[in-house]
Amino acid sequence: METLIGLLVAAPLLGAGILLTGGRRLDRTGHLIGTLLALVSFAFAVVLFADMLGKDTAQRTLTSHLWTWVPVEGFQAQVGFQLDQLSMTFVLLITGVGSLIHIYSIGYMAHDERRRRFFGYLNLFLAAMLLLVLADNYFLLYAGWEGVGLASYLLIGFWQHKPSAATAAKKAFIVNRVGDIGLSIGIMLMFTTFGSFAFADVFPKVAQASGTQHATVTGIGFMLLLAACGKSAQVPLQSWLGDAMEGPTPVSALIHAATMVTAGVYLITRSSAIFNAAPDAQTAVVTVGAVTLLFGAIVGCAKDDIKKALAGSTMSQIGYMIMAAGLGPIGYVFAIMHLVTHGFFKAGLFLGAGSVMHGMNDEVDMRRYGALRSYMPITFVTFGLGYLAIIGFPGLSGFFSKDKIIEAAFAKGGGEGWILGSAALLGAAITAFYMTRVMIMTFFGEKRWQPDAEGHEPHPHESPATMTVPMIVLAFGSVFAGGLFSINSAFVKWLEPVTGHSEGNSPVSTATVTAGTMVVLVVGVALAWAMYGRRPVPAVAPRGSLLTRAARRDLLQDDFNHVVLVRGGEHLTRSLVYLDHSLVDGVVNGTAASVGGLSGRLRRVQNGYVRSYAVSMLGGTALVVAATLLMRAV
Amino acid sequence: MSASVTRVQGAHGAVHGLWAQAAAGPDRFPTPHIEYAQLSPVLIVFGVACVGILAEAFLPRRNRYTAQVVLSVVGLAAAFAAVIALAEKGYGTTKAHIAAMGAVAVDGPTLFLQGTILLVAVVAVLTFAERRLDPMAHGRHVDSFAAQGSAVPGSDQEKAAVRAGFTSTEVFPLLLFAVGGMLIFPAANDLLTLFVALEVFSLPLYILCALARRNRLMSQEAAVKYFLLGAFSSAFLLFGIALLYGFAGSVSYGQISRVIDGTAPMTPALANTTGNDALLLIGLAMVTVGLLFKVGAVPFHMWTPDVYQGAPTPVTGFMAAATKVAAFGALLRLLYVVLPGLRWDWRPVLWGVAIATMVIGAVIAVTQTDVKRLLAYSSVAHAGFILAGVLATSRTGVSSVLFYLAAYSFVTLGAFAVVTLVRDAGGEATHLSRWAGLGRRSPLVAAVFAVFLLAFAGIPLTSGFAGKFAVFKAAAQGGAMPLVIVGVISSAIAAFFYVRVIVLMFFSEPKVDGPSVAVPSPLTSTAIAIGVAVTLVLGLAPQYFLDLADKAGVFVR
Amino acid sequence: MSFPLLTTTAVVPAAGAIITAAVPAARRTTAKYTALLFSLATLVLAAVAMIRFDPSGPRYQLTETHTWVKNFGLHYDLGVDGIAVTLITLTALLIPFVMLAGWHDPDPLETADNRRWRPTQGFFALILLVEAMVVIAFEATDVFLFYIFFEAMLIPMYFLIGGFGDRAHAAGEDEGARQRSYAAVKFLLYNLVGGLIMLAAVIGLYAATAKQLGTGTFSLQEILNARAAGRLHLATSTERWLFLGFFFAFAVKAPLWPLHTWLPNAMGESTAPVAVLITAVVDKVGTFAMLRYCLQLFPEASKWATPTILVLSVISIIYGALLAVGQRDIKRLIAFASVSHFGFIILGIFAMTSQGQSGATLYMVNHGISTAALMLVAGFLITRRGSRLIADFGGVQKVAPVLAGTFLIGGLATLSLPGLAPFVSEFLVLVGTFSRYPAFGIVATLGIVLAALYVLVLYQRTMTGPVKAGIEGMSDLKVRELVVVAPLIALLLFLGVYPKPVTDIVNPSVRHTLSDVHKTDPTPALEAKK
Amino acid sequence: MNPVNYLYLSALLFTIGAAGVLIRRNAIVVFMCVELMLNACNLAFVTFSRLHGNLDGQIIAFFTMVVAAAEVVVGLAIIVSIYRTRHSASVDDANLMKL
Repeated sequence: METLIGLLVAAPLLGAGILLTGGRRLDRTGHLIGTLLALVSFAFAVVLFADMLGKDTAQRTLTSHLWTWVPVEGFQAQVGFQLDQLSMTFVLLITGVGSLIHIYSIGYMAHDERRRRFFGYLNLFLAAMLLLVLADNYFLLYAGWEGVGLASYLLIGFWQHKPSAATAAKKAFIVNRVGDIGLSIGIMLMFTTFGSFAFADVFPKVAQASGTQHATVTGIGFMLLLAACGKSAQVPLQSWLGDAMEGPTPVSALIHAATMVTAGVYLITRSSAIFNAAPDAQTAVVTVGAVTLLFGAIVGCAKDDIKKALAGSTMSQIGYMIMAAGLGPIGYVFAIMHLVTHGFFKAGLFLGAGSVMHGMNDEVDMRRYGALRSYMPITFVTFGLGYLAIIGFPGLSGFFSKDKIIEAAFAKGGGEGWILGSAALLGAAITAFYMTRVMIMTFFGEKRWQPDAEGHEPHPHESPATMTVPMIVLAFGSVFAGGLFSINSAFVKWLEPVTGHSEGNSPVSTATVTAGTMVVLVVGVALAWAMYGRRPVPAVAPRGSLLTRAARRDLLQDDFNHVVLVRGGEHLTRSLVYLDHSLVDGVVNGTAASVGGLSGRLRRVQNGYVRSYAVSMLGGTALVVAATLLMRAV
Repeated sequence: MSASVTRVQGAHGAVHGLWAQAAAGPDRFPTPHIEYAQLSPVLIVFGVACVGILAEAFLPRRNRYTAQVVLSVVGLAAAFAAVIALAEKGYGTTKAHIAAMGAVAVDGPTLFLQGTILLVAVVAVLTFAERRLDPMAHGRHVDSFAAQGSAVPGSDQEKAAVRAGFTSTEVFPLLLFAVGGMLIFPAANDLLTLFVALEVFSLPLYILCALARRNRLMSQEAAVKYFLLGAFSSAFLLFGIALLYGFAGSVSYGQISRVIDGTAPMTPALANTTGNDALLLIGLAMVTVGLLFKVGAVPFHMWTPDVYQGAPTPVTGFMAAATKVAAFGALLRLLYVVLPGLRWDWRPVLWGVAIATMVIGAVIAVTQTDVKRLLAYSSVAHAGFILAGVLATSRTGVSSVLFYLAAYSFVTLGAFAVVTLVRDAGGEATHLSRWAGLGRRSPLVAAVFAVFLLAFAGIPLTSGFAGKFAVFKAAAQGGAMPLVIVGVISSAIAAFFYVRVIVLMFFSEPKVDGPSVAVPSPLTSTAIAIGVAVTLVLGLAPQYFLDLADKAGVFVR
Repeated sequence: MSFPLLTTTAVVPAAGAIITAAVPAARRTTAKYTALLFSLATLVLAAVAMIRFDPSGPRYQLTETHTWVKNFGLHYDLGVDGIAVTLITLTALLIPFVMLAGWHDPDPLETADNRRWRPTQGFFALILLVEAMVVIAFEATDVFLFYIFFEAMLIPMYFLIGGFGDRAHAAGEDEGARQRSYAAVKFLLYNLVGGLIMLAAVIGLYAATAKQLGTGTFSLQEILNARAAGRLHLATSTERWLFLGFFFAFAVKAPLWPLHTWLPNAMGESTAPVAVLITAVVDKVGTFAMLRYCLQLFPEASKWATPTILVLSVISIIYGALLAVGQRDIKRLIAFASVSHFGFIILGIFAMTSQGQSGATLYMVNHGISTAALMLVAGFLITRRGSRLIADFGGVQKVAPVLAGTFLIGGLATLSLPGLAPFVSEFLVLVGTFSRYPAFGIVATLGIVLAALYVLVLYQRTMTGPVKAGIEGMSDLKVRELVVVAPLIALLLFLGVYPKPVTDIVNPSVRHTLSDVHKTDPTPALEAKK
Repeated sequence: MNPVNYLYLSALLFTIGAAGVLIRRNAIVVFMCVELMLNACNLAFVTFSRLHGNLDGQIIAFFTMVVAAAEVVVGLAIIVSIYRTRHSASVDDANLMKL
């Protein structure tokens, strides 16, 4: 079994290797190889899952040590895996959804001559992501962490000929790097405090931490949060996610909805021991989560680009998860649960969006959609189910997972609990609003289609089976997953041994919360219907209120970055280049020049006249004589 | 007193006897006792020189060249053999003593320097004798010396001389006389001998400078400048000698140092002069000045660039190498044998001179545009480095200076020999701009010159580095670390202009009408080859020569 | 007297240089293959040395001792510790690739008319000469012996930069020539000044030893033993002055801010292979010497200077990265990236922790390989386009995907992505620094963001976007070029996931060095408490 | 009278000679001034020899004269040759080489 864990990672890695070095001869078969290896990896995952279910709770954690990576005295980095319920959940999600999206891409990328490379990157991503969730120490996790960053970079910028794509990819990687600083400093702190960064060593030792080390632990918490913000597009490092939609839609579905962006949630949940010991860090986490869930939702309302709207929603949903994770034992389980259900329905929604674009000559502006339900029924249905799930329609996945989080937020207790709870509720309302908006603008109302750049009239049509099947599967997931998990709280029992769980004491009863969510849901939907359903949607966006305009521009946060960081940076570098030339180099060249000048001046003494030479000799003699006498005098 | 004086007086002690005889009868007329064997190198050289003069007088013109070349080479070789023999006999170390009744010291430094000078001279003779470089005049190969020194440049007389195929073969005897003087100079053990030796090697050099075949105006100008300034400086030297004589009542090194140390038997006369340190110090200063002029130390260096540039390049090479060796030898002996007691007086002054020499030499060289002037200034800078070694005032100091002189002189000879090869219509093309792209046209010559430049710059694995390290090491151990620092900085400045030449030769495109590199006869080739060989050998395996210099590092008193 | 392996390792390339230079002008190709052959032979020898080196054995192994110049206290003492043997292997490894990459560099200099002018022979001979001198410098265990070759290697490098410079110059051939010789002179003078100041210190060291030991010596062993036995003790001020003299030379060579300005010129004006030779091989001697000589000879002074040096190296890291971002010229960009990386190396050395120093050593190796990969591919790119300006490129990945791919991997290595070798060393340096000087560690960590910035900006501007004019016809990598790049990339991957072989060899030597400076790793706060 | 006065005189002569070298243009005259300096030295030698009561100084004076004579020979030769070339014996005309 242990070896199987390794193979789990190895399979997609092998695929990436083959596809990226294979060359043109693999162009025709490449996508199949990639998909196959993804499925293989999924198969392994299922086997391991079955095996794990077979064991009783205590023995469920599997570990396998492969080799010593970096051994330098105290610093002993191992390459070792640890498969417990938490990682298992992720492994299933990653390989499952991953495989589906591989299949989907076969159809979606059918006409791209670089499809082989695309699948190579997808496999690379799977490998890295699996490494991330299977690592048994932070250092290896860091490797996976950056690995998914690379894969995401490659996939966002897959259509490199589009400058916008290239820029978006670069932006994503660099913003993530900022987060990575957090992770690496966190690891360094662990090393200097506990002398190790392996989960098995660190978590027990956190408990022993005392005195000033509490501050250190809090510091570690903050650093990990920074990392999570980067990877999971949380405020203030969320700016890259919107642009990341430049990538092919399957990428958005897999990486920027279902899996990679949730790595932050994984990190925090995995580090529960640390966060439990650092209340301040937890407060920071919930704050970030709450802010982001509103931020994302608001942004989602204003976007006309279907993918960007969904991206906003992703941001917001992950906000929920982060907040939940920040709540501590009350929330971990639900964070992960929401993560999984979100994985299903958000992937489904994205694939749906992809299918729509597929039918509409890659048009992304929802104002140019409309009335598509009859043209692409399957897409409509699956997308619709995803929609119902995300807004938390009773009985569907989102309903279970999200309500739990809202409850947990209240359960936090005190003013904090109230604030968080109401924020979560407000978020739910806005979610209902913007998702309904997307739904209506895309599938209802009248046609607002327009010919694309080459003037082709769009001929919307249902997508091929390779694309629809995964959508259907995901739709099933989005409908039933939540229910299944909640049957006598199976999911809680499943994860509890890893993350721990406590009910907390909610000031408001479950029923009240559910009622509240229902209310806000109805309000949100109704409002959206009133704005977009009843009257026709203008094909060009109205100027809109100040807030709308701000929201369209990601609440100006991007502009801030641009002005402060990008422009400022450019000025800094330009002036430094100038300084390096004129000052640092100038000093040296100046010295050289002055020596030259001195030389030129001294030369003139050598004027060619014997008598002046004689003068210098006589003068010299006088000097020497005088000096000699002086030496005796003093 | 008279007895003691008689004992220590030199060749002229005899005459002192004359004076004494007034008091006591003529029976006490001591015959001067000369150790001919130990003076043999000098005697051989002078002998051969005289023979050379006779050859000039009596041999038919067509045979003179061959005869002179053979004579000089053989004579110098013989002299060198004599030096070796003396060294073998141990005159350099154990049997070192003062010969010729106190006039000449035969000891380690003497023999080492005499050997060096003789080798340098041999190589110089080869370059003197080169006859392939200039285009043939009237079907005859001609060397780089004027057909007839007395003929006015461009006059019919000169044309006639050229047509008649005159050549000034007298340069060889002149060279030999100069060498003779140089052999005595570092060996001189009393101030008179010092002065005479100085003149003996200077006068022929003055004439040699005037004898260039091309650019005769510059050549004559060089001669005039060299002569007038030389005479001027020797006047200082002489006055200094006079004062020292006045102080010590003798010109013998040994006696003077004894008087300085106060170990000499007092006489009333001495008593009232020794009290007067002004005599001593001024004398010391002026004698030193005379020698510093010869080594070309700042501020007595101003003749060097002009003379080096104007003189016929083979002569320049010889002067630059041999004069420095001889003069530094003399300076060393003066400072270490006569004036050790006054170390605290002359050291600070020479510190100043050394620093000025190193820095100013290097700095002025930076903007030079003529190869020969460039090398002249670099030789000034090097004089400064050597002075740093002199200032170590220790045995290692002496030996390091000896080694440096040997290393430096061959690099210099080689460099100037290469300069003679690069020619255009107007003779040697010494302006740097003409050297552009030489590395492309004739890589070998350029490479060789580059080696010499790197040696000058003191890059490791060349003799220049070994020498520089030796003197700086000695200086540092002698507590002159500041000198080392200054030396290091100025060698950095110096490196700049050596590098500039290399850049010019290798990295810039050749000029269309650029100079051609003349294919030399075996003579010059040999000279250059020797230069390269010595540069590399002293750079890679200096141990043997260091030992030699080390053994030779002791002055006899 | 066992077989003098180390001498042979240095002599073989030297001999190769002479033989290559002797090949007649007409037989250019012969010369090339001769040189390549000798470089490979050297690689074999180096590998043998690496294998024969026993990490658990004595500190210096394969030693050879002879007196060279007694009067100078100069010994021909050779011996390698783990660090040296690793770097020798790196050097020997890179040279063949450098040669292959520069296979056609001297061709434009060939002139039919002049038989004595043999640039090709010269080019390859010079490369071998540099290799020989670098190897000796790594092998030397005598301060003076090291100094001699540290200094001498400048000359062949100087000719390589000035004589075989990059012809792809925007400002025309004449301006190019001017720039080239300026760069060459700048390179030489900077390093020469550094070297001469070091010479003063070397002489000072001799004077000191001569005064206290009777006979002056430069043998590292003798000096260390004497100090251990208490027979040699440098006065604090003396030690500091000598340290500064040595360190200055190494800091110029390394180069450390603000002595770095020669590097961008040198690397910018020379062809890519020569640039690799500079930054990946020759400059390593500087950082190596800090580790070997500054710390061992002047432990106290090293500790005294540490804060200043750390500040300077952190400045180098950030400053170099920022300037890299601001560059318009591909090669200058890589040069400034190197400045930043050397900052990391020096930071690691003077953090005085085993992670820091092992990391630094590893960093030297990895930086060598990664820069080689990046720079050589950049060179292929530049020769194809005939320009070094980033602005002249765009959309290359469309026409030359393999080239673009390799370039990207090189770049990712430069920004030290996990899985590629440089990540390991960079993290080691950072953690090593952090564990003793957290502030410096954190500031240095910012460097990784900037690294991402300059690498990705470079990649985006050159490789992505619509195909620029002048790029359309660009050919993808040829076999020879693949042969150059592929092994390097493979090596990057291997050392990225399994650096243990190297660390095992390096760690013991680092332990020795640390014991020289009487430093031990800070214990984790938790253990410290208990 | 006190022989020291002769020393003052010789010093004076030496200085006059030196000054002459510096201010006179005609090469011959300059050279004559040098000769004057040499003779000043001779005077000093003779005086000192008198002071010390040994003859060395006087002998040296003879040597000096010989050397001076030799110098005259060489010097005049050179000066004359350059005069014939340039038709001027001014040392200031001879500055082809400078800087």
